[in-house]
Amino acid sequence: MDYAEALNMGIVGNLSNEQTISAYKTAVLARTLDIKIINAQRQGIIGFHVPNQGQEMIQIAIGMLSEKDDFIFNYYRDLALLLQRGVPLSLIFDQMLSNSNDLQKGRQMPDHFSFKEFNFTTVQSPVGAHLPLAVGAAYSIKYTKKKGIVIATFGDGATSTSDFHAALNLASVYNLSVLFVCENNGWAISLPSSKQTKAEIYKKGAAYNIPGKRVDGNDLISSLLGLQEALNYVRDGKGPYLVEATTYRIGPHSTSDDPKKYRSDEITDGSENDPIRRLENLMLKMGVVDPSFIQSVKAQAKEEIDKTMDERMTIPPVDPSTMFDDVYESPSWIQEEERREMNDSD
Amino acid sequence: MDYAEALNMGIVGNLSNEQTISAYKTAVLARTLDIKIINAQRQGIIGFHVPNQGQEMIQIAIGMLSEKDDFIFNYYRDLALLLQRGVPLSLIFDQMLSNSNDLQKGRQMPDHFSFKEFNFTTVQSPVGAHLPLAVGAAYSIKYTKKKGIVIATFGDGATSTSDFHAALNLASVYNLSVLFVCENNGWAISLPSSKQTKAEIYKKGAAYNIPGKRVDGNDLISSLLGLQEALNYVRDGKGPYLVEATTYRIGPHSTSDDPKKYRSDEITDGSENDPIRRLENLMLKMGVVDPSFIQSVKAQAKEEIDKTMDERMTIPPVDPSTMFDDVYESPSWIQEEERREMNDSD
Amino acid sequence: MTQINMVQSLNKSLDQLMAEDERVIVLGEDVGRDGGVFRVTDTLLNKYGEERVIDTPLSELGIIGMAAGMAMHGLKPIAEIQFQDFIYPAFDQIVNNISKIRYRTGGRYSIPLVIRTPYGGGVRGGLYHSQSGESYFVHTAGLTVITPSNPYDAKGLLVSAYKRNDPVIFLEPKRLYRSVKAEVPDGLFEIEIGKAAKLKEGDEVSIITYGSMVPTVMNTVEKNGINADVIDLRTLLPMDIDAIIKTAKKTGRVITVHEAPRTLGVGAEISALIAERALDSLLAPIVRVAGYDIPFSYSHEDLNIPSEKRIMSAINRVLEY
Amino acid sequence: MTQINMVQSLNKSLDQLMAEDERVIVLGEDVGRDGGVFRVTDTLLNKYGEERVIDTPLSELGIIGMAAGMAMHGLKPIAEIQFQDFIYPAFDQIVNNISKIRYRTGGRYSIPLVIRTPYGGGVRGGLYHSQSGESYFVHTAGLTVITPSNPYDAKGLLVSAYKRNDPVIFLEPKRLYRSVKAEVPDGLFEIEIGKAAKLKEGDEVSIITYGSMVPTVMNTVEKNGINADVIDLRTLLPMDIDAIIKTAKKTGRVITVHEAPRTLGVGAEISALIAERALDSLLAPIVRVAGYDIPFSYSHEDLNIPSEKRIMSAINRVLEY
Ligand SMILES: Cc1ncc(C[n+]2csc(CCOP(=O)(O)OP(=O)(O)O)c2C)c(N)n1
Ligand SMILES: Cc1ncc(C[n+]2csc(CCOP(=O)(O)OP(=O)(O)O)c2C)c(N)n1
Ligand SMILES: [Mg+2]
Ligand SMILES: [Mg+2]
Repeated sequence: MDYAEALNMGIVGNLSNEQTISAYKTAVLARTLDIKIINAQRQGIIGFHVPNQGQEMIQIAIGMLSEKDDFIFNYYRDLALLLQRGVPLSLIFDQMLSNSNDLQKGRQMPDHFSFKEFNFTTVQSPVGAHLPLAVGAAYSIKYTKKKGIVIATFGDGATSTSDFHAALNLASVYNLSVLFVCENNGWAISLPSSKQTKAEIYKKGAAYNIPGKRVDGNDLISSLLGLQEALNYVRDGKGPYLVEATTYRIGPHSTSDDPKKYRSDEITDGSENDPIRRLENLMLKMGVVDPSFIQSVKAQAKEEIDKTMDERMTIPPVDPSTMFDDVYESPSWIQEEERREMNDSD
Repeated sequence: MDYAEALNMGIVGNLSNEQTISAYKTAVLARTLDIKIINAQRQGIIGFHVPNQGQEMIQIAIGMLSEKDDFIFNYYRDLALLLQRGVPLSLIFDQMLSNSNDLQKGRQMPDHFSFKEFNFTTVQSPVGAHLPLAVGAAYSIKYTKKKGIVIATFGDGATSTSDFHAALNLASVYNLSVLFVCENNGWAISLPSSKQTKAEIYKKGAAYNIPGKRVDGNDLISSLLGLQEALNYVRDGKGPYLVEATTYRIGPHSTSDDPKKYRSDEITDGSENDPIRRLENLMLKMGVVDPSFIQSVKAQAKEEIDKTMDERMTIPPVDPSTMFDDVYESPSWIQEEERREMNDSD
Repeated sequence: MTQINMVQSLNKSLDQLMAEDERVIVLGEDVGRDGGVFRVTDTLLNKYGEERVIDTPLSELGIIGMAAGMAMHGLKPIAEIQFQDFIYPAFDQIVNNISKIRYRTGGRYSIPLVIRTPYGGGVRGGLYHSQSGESYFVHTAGLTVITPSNPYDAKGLLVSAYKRNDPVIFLEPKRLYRSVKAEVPDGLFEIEIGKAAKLKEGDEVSIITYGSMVPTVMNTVEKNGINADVIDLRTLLPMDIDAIIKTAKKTGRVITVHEAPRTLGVGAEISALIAERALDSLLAPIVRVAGYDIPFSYSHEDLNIPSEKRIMSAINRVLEY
Repeated sequence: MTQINMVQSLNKSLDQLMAEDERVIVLGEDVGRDGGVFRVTDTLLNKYGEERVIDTPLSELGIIGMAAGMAMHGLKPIAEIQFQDFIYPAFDQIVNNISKIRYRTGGRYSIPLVIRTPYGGGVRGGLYHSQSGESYFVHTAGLTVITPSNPYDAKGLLVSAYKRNDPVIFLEPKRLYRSVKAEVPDGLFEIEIGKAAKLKEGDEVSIITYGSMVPTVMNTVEKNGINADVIDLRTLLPMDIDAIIKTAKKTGRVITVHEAPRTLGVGAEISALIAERALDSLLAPIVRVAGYDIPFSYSHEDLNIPSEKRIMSAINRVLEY
């Protein structure tokens, strides 16, 4: 969406300056955090990371429009979404560092979060496998007449999985309140979306009679607009809805990946088409903020992140003997025996 | 399609009288065979059967328009399709009776055929699992520049499987020559199609950018017309195509099923809306045949089937010691040892 | 108490659990109107309505994945997979999601889900209605694997499975659905998970079995007057290690019997546990009587299921050793 | 002959097979442009083009199902599953289709398909990039399961897998991809499927292992000067029964070592085979050193993979028995 057009349509007017600024702050925080983590990974402090850069705007839009009671079944590349829904940096670092404060007891790779208090359920590596769970959660909400809906995010690659197919069909058959948001960042590791599928992703809902819509996921306003329409539909109990947010993975697939083997970067950090830069330009143009404000937001983000990471790094690692817990509600004799065996061999 | 309309459109004119009569004969043969098998099952002569009744017309249309070189990945309810492509009754009985002439050595349940000479690949029970194989075969045809295309049939239930989703996406991505024909008989055991999915099945291609079309699968002419259009597309190398043939399962799901628990029969054997009866009426109305001809076709079918079954029933059963063959090209020590163990314990 | 068969027992148990606990949802293919192809869920739809008895589309992945999501969010789903042979489209959900969600969330989410499914031969179902796939689940930490061998245990174990806060694979030996009757208490009761049943006390040989093979083993032993210790494991994961080691030490001669293929069948684990912990007590090789390492041929089903004869020849082998 | 690592060896072998046989097609996620996330298929796309080196959509089911269809119809696909942990969406195709098509068609169709996939821990991959799922395949008759432990075997076994007219699960120990170098002949050669390698002759204890654990076992034995018979199974299905029984009879003391969880790990089958066939030769319990029966925790990967210390303590246990 063209900003001038948005302005003419009076859309930006619906968004208060504070909201825009707050969204911008989260975006900068997410970007700064991402860079910090990548550096920490290079230094061997953090084991692994799937960079979030480039996908902040659609995630922040989801965060802004989601409500507290909504259950979020996100995927591994949703750092900005976590921040927007209020997950504290400290908890994020605890997971990334697998320290003894990590709610998951250090069991999952970085970026595989679960924050129950924020209704972020649980991230797994197998692509798409959370989608049927999301549908089950929506069934539960409907059955127990609880408030809230389910929002599930996933990549373009996930649309090829069996889980995607099963989940969309079931959500439709039982008319469940699930907003499916595909963050189409153009790539599944080295596979361009054009080879993932020959259909436009937002049209895949047609196979289940689920309405679909594409939004410019690199643009906060376009994202908000499209999501709002979809969310109205879902919250009204009309059934599931599929949003395709076109976006772009600025970095490599993960810290183990070398994208030079398969692509030339089309959008880079800080360039004119970087989604954060675009929001910056809009705010400047509209006189919402001035350049010095931008500078201070970035400086503050950096300071907060540096400080938090320093602090979380002092927390000791997880006790290895906990590694036998939580296989079951209480360990069977097998885990108990193996725990003893491990302790003995120390 | 209304027959008068078809006549007006000059469509029936494209079909010679001989072709129509031959199709009719196959339909009667299939129906008569089906009834024979059900009776044999009741008497304990044949172990199991999934009745074909009601779905003959779309299957015969596929058989008529398929070519010798085409590979058929059919499903378990395709008796009329086998007959139309020339599989001899004797081979069908050998499989249904699991006698020592059965090409599959008695290993599969009745109706789970494989007739390599007729390019009928292999039927399994798990619904939909043949669809990715069909795509691989089409890849092979394309790669080796062989003649022919792939035709895959399946039920409405199969559209919910993971295999369906994977197969259609891959066929589309690699632009493979696969005609997918869904025989939507209204039911998946006790589940009506309306609860299987909220979309119209022929529209499911949209998720993969595959064109789709619905035909009246209970009507030979409508089936031929729709299939021809789809086949032209596929044979021209334009990629896969999805045909939904609406049809109706006249009998129970299988000889183990009691449909009274979940439905009242909408179409019954021989009633005015029975697809065979409809073709009969058309031929009579058009003066292609007279009632005595109809009678003689039915009598001949019965005679041929009775005779063949009597004959095949004299063939001895499969030798049990073959049960250890074909797990591998040559048995490993495990199968050899187990074969010896079995023989010893006799 | 009247004599009922396993289908009746399971049906009644489901009915009682649904009556007692609104969180219980039954879902699967044909479980509603049709009452399940084996009639285990008969009449439940009429009693509890479509919201609680769900006829699902043809997607095992969808059934188990959706049920897991329900279980994570306050419900107590009991899913049916029509035949155990058809569970594999959901295998990723089982191995990578439901068995690991408690662990990977640090114990903050759990999956109290029961997956019921008929297994084993005996209905002339050929390759795809006869498999005994328990090994695939027993190798998967995080799952609990149960199989009853009679109508009484079916109820007690199903109730315990329902009470468990972790995913349970509940394997129903379809061959025994209607062939065995027993008295089953009307009320709900539990049988401890992880505890085997001693079906017969004896000194000369131990036979360790479970599920569908239990009646065949008992017939063999009784007809031939064998002085055998017979153990019905009931829970396959975690297995009752104490019962296994105790009987091995007592008789020194052990046979395992199951229908699943021998290679890495549950018998392998039993042998290994004994060879690790009771070697010195052994007086004879541990002999496995099992299904063959072949697909389950339609024509020769009876030959693939361990017969009394094969069991007897194993007994003789260890007794004469 | 120069020293190369396992990735180089596999890459070269694939290259040679593709050069020699036009029917060979390589397919999987990121195998083309990217050359595979571990670079095993590097440069193949440039050499053989998009028709033969296929970057697939994200569907393991699709990869294996489509490859099976190719194999049924004249091609020789070699599919890659990016991590063994992600193979389960295709499990139904593996268990119900590819392992049974020869059997169910009476031997009239076959599936000459190789499925390569990296397995095991060692890349800090947590629950989902570290699993050792071999048991799921070893329990499945119709499959052949292979795992090389060094660059030389990788080539010989891959060539044999390619020649086999049946589906092969080819498990590549990712921890050894680059850590071990060896001389590997330039030309194509075969290593017989079903035959174990004797890595070291000894009399006092037998250690049976395979794949990723081989170097750890060899280090333990060499550092501690253990007089051990060390066997690298190489093929897990069918296992080399002669080699297993022979070594058990020779030393009377057997240890099995693998990374997969203990319960129904491959060690269980080895124990059971020995307890059935060589009981009288045993001088000590058969001890299993294995991964724990837990998911593979990200933080404690090193503790879950059997260490030299754990192996040594098992050796001591059986030697001192
Ligand atoms: C079932 C499965 N197969 C393969 C992988 C390996 N893998 C990890 S991420 C990824 C690509 C995912 O692409 P997409 O869904 O578009 O998400 P993105 O990473 O682009 O955000 C692949 C193939 C996996 N994690 N799960
Ligand atoms: C994967 C799988 N799940 C369940 C079944 C049990 N089953 C056999 S046929 C059937 C219904 C199939 O319906 P449809 O695809 O419409 O074909 P139809 O039988 O109506 O011709 C079911 C559920 C199966 N065979 N395979
Ligand atoms: Mg992507
Ligand atoms: Mg149907």
